[in-house]
Formats: sequence, C-alpha cells, structure tokens
Amino acid sequence: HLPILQWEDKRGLAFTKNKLNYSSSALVIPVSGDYYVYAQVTFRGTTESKTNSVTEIITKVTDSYPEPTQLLTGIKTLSEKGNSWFQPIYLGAVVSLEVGDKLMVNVSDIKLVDYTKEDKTFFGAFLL
Amino acid sequence: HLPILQWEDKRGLAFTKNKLNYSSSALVIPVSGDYYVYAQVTFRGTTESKTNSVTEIITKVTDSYPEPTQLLTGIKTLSEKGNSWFQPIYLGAVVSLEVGDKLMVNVSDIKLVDYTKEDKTFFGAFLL
Amino acid sequence: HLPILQWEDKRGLAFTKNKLNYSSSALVIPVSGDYYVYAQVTFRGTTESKTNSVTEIITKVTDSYPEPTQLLTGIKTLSEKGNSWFQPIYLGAVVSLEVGDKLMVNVSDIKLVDYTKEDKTFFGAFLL
Amino acid sequence: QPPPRLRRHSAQGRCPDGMNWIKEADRCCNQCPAGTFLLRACSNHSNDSTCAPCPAGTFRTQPNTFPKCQACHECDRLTSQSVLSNCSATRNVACGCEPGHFRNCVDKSCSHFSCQQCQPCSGRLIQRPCTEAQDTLCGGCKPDFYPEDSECRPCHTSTPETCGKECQRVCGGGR
Amino acid sequence: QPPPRLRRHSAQGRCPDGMNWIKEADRCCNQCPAGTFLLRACSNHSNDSTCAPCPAGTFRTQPNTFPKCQACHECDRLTSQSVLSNCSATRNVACGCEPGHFRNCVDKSCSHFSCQQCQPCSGRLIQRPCTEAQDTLCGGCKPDFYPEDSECRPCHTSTPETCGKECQRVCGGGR
Repeated sequence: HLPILQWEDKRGLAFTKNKLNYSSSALVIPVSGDYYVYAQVTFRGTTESKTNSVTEIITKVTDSYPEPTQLLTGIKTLSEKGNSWFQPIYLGAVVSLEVGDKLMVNVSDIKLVDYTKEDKTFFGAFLL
Repeated sequence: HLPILQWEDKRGLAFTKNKLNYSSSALVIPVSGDYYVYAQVTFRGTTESKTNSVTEIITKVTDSYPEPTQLLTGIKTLSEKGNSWFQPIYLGAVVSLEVGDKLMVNVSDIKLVDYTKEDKTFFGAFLL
Repeated sequence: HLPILQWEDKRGLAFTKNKLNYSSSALVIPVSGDYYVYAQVTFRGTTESKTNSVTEIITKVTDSYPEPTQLLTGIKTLSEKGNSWFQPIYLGAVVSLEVGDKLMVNVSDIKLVDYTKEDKTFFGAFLL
Repeated sequence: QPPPRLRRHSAQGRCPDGMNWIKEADRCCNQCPAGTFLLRACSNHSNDSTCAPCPAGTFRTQPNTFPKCQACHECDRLTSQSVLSNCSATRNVACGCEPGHFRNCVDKSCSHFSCQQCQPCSGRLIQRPCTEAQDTLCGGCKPDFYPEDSECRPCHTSTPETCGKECQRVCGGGR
Repeated sequence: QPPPRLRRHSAQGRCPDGMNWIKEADRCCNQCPAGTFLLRACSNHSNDSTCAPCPAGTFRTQPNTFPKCQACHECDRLTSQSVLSNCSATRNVACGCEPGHFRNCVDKSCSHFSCQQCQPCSGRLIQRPCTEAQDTLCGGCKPDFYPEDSECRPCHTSTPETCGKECQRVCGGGR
C-alpha cells in the first residue's frame, strides 16, 4: 500500500474533541454515523524529483477486515516547467462509518509532501 | 447545456437517506434549507483527447423555472505533456435550496470523466 | 500582507444568517465554536500575466492580536501553454473560532481573480 | 475477576476467530463468507448471522460482517484497457491492455495506467517483444535493410544515386 | 443616558491597554506576555490571568489571551533551505538557503522559495557575487581565457589547429 501520513493533533490549529481521537496515524471513529471527511495535501518538488503524478487517498481500515477501503482519491499528473513546483489536492465527502473504524491518508510519495506549514496540509472529520 | 452525469446511489460507498433521494441524474431536495453541496469529478484523457480545458458545474433545476441555475463551477485549462493525464476538480459550498429543487452535475465532456472507481468521482449534499 | 478579497453578501446566491455577518471584507464570528470554513478562488490570466504561481489563503484576524493567523493555504505553480489559463483553488477545513474573530481571503494577485461569475469564486462558513 | 457486566463489555472487539463483535446485537456473530454481506446480525438463540449474496456489480473478497459489498471497479475503454477477468461476487474486476498494447504507468504502483500501442520495429530486429508491462525493444536493422536517419530502409528500394555509404555496406556494391 | 446594565455589555471589547475582554470571565483580564498563552482567565479578585509558557514547537510573538500558541513552521530540506534561526517561544523559525545557494522565489512575496545552486562562472569574471537573494552575475572571460560557444576556455588548452580567431585575439598569435 501507499505510505501513510502522520499528523500533529494538539499543537497550533490542530485539535481533537468529542472522543474523535487520533492515534498511530489514524482518526478513530468513536460513534457510528455519517461523517464529512476531508484532507488537503500540498505536494511540492523540484526538477530533480522526476515525478509525473501525485496521488492522495483517504482510506478506511476496519479491524475485523483485512483489506483497507479507499474512500476518496485525488490523482493529478504533473507537467511542471519551473525548477520547483507546488500542487495542492483537496478531498472531502460524506461517508458512513462504524465505531472503531480508522481513517488515514495515503500519498504516492512522502518525500513530496509539504510538511513545513500547518495551513497547507491538513486532515479532519466531523459527524453530521 | 453541458452533458449531465449519472450516478450510482446504492452500491458500494453510495447511499441516500432522510428522503434526500436520487432520481434521473439528480438529487431531489426533500426539505427547504441550507445544504452543503459538493462534488468531485476526476477527468482523464490521452494525447489524442486534444482538450485544452475541463469544466465541472453543479446546477440547480427548479420545476417552476425554465432555466437551470449554476451554483458552483470549476474550470481548469490543461497543458499536459504525458500521453495520459489526470485532473480532479472538487467543488463544495453552502446553498439555500427549496423542497423539490434538483441538483445535478454537468461536465464539459462526458468521455473525459473517469468513471472507473467510486472514490475518484463523487457527488453529495447534507442539510446544515 | 497579501491583498484581501471583497465579497458580495446579499445578491444572487450570496446570503448571511444567524448573525454570521459580513463587514469590511470579513465574515465576523458571532458565537465561539468550531466552524467549517471554505473558499474557492478561480484564478485566470493570459500569457502576458507572466505569473508562475497563484496563492489563496483564508486568514483569521482577532482584534486583540496584532498579527493575522493563516488558517488554510492553497498554492499552485503554473506552467500553462495556452494564451489564457484558468486555475481554481478550493480550500475547506474545521477551525476553532472565538466570538469577534474575522475571517478573510487573501490572494497573491487580485488582478488574476475571476470575479465575473458568483459560481466560480465563493467564500463561506458554517457552525458545526 | 472483573465484574461480569464489565467482562461483557471488555469482550467488545475480541471475538473468537471467524466471528465479529456486532454492536446492534451486542455480541459476537459469525462472519458472512466472502461474496456475501451481513443482512441481519445473529440473535440470542444462534451465532449465525443472516448473510445475503453481493448484488450484481459488487463484491467482497473476505469473510465480513459489513452491511454492504464493495462496488466493482471498471476498466477504462478510453485508454484501451481490457478486462482480464470480470468482477465476481468474491473478486474485483482485473484490467489489462488490449493485444498489441502495453501498460504505460501513471504512478509508481501502476494502479493508474494507460495502454500504449507497442512500437512496430518496422525494418528492425525485435530485441525483446512487447509484453503487458513493457514496449517492444527494437534492435538493429533486419538483413537487407540499411540504416538511414534513424530508420531502417529495405535495400531493394535504394537506387545507385540514393545508396550512400551505409547502404552500400549493407546492400553490397553491385548496385 | 443608556441604562447602566447595557453599558456594562457595551464595555465588551473595550479594555484598557494590555488587557483583553475575556468572555468566560465576563471582564477585562491582563494579557499574557509573548511566549506564553492563557491557561486560566483572571477571576474577580485579581486582574491577573494565569499564563503558561508555549510548549516546545509552538510560539507567540505578541502579548495575548489565546488558549494556545501557534505551531512553528519548518524549513524545507528537500529544496535545500537552511535554518537561519530556530523557532523560540516568541519567534517562528526563519528559513534561508544553504551556503552556495540563492532564493528562487515561487511567489512575489517570496514566502515560498526553493534554494538554487549559485552558478560557478567557470572561466569568467564574477560581476556580482551570489547572495541569498540573487544568483551570481557572471561577466566576461577571465584573463588567459577565450570565448567559444558561450563558454570561456583557458588559452593553455588550445592548440594551433583549434585556436580560432577569438582564441588568437585573446591568447596572442605566437601559438
């Protein structure tokens, strides 16, 4: 599977509440229901990065099932000229989740993720 | 008008509830109010596609009014080098809707819509 | 700081309610709480625009604090071939806000913002 | 010895193999086999859940207690993909390339690919034939073909005037 | 003369300098100094708020009554940025370029930049040295170097056959 991103859940703008906790790279669903789940990843690279596409996937893992489910996917091919490039991908939608489900964000290449500012790459969910 | 996309509303991750039903390509509003409406379309093509832009529009149709209203529009010009390209467009916002209003998604070219996986192209709404 | 966009808050699809008012380029928070804040800016230019990137930032200003806080940022480098180009950037996330906080949208270059249609560039927030 | 009530809760999530904790039933129930989904949780008199087959266009590859099956993917006709194996109740569709095409991967994991026509190596030897994964690898010119502007031309089409050094070397002097 | 009760509310937001209106306390409280955040609002008996230092990795540059500090940014190793000054409780990290690199701004405000290697001006005079803000500006050829296909070549490497007009002009005829 594609690498999983790790997230800050306390410092700066980050927060968790109502038992929707973050643990080992995942948001853990405390109550079954419909959630609006969203994430933005800003990818960035240089001419050396030699990448022709970037992908962001929000995935659901259920303990009792051996395979993760891909909930939302954003894939963008790149044709950048400059020596450095930036490409944000935002994803968001309503999904039905069960208590204990884990939400994670996978990316095609962790080295290309812009981790430098909290307002450029973020991940969250709220119960409807 | 631009072609209207058809959607799956039962299988896999798709679902409808609280009488927000899907019929003939449209989500039908059961209760007047403010809704967060969103849609992502992943466009994809090859060098033969010879397209220089893609457009996604979320439209509202009211039975009593002859013209559709464009609620949200995403337009992106393309300058892709590779022999195949991918371009997702996400749209989302709060709009005031009346009972009976129909929400649809129009695209510039249906052939360029990536229909192959449910996590790449999706459409939904929820009452605030 | 980057230029601040001004918005229409009454005509067409635009509206404000529940005391979440718009005044001097900002949405003013009436009640402390967690809000889903979002904005899309469609940038457009011509070959003469000679721009190699566009940036959209949703910012928070608190009267009692002299510096604005950048909440959400979307930056995209451009490598457009055609004589005119379009590039939408959508941003959205949950942020904790206090009564009296002001939300604004800054952009890298106001001349490049497509203000011609209300469905292409929009800004909003709702209390969870 | 934790109080029995507690133990019942602490059992949440830890069920014997082949069984899952079902919140509605507040107990462990048998998993539904691959290719089916959970129609109704087991009740107090039997461990057996009521399972139903995945509707057409959906699948489940593993035993589960999900209320729904997963939607099958589709192969992308626009990029000349072909169906290697149809979606079944227990397996997603598998997509490959039409004959005479190879996979041009968009991303490293090649989960996104377009099918590109294999190059014909006209007038050349085929060093490595086209496969699903790679384009044909063309070698040098075939016998009775001579190289000119990165192409291989048949000797018989050359004329004394047009037959340069390379042509003569390959096609013989008796022109 | 508005009724007193109303005036108390109208006082909301207008506190003396160095104090902020705190809704929970329903009164003005002292601001917490830069580098700290508001742990607990002041109570009725004293104006003093309870402040706590910003945890590691966070900062506040100004006096405030925020419940949290801001998260420090990080410098971007992938684009050869270097730390000019670390994040402290009162100041965000400051990023620049590693030695021998200059800032290649992505946007006008240069809040996004990648660090590009300074060009070496091999065989040329340096008209303006490389700085954090700009690449080296190379001038004409150094003494004993002659220009050829937009490069400067050392005279000693030229031979009578290769020493063209420019070479002779610079390196002298006595080749």
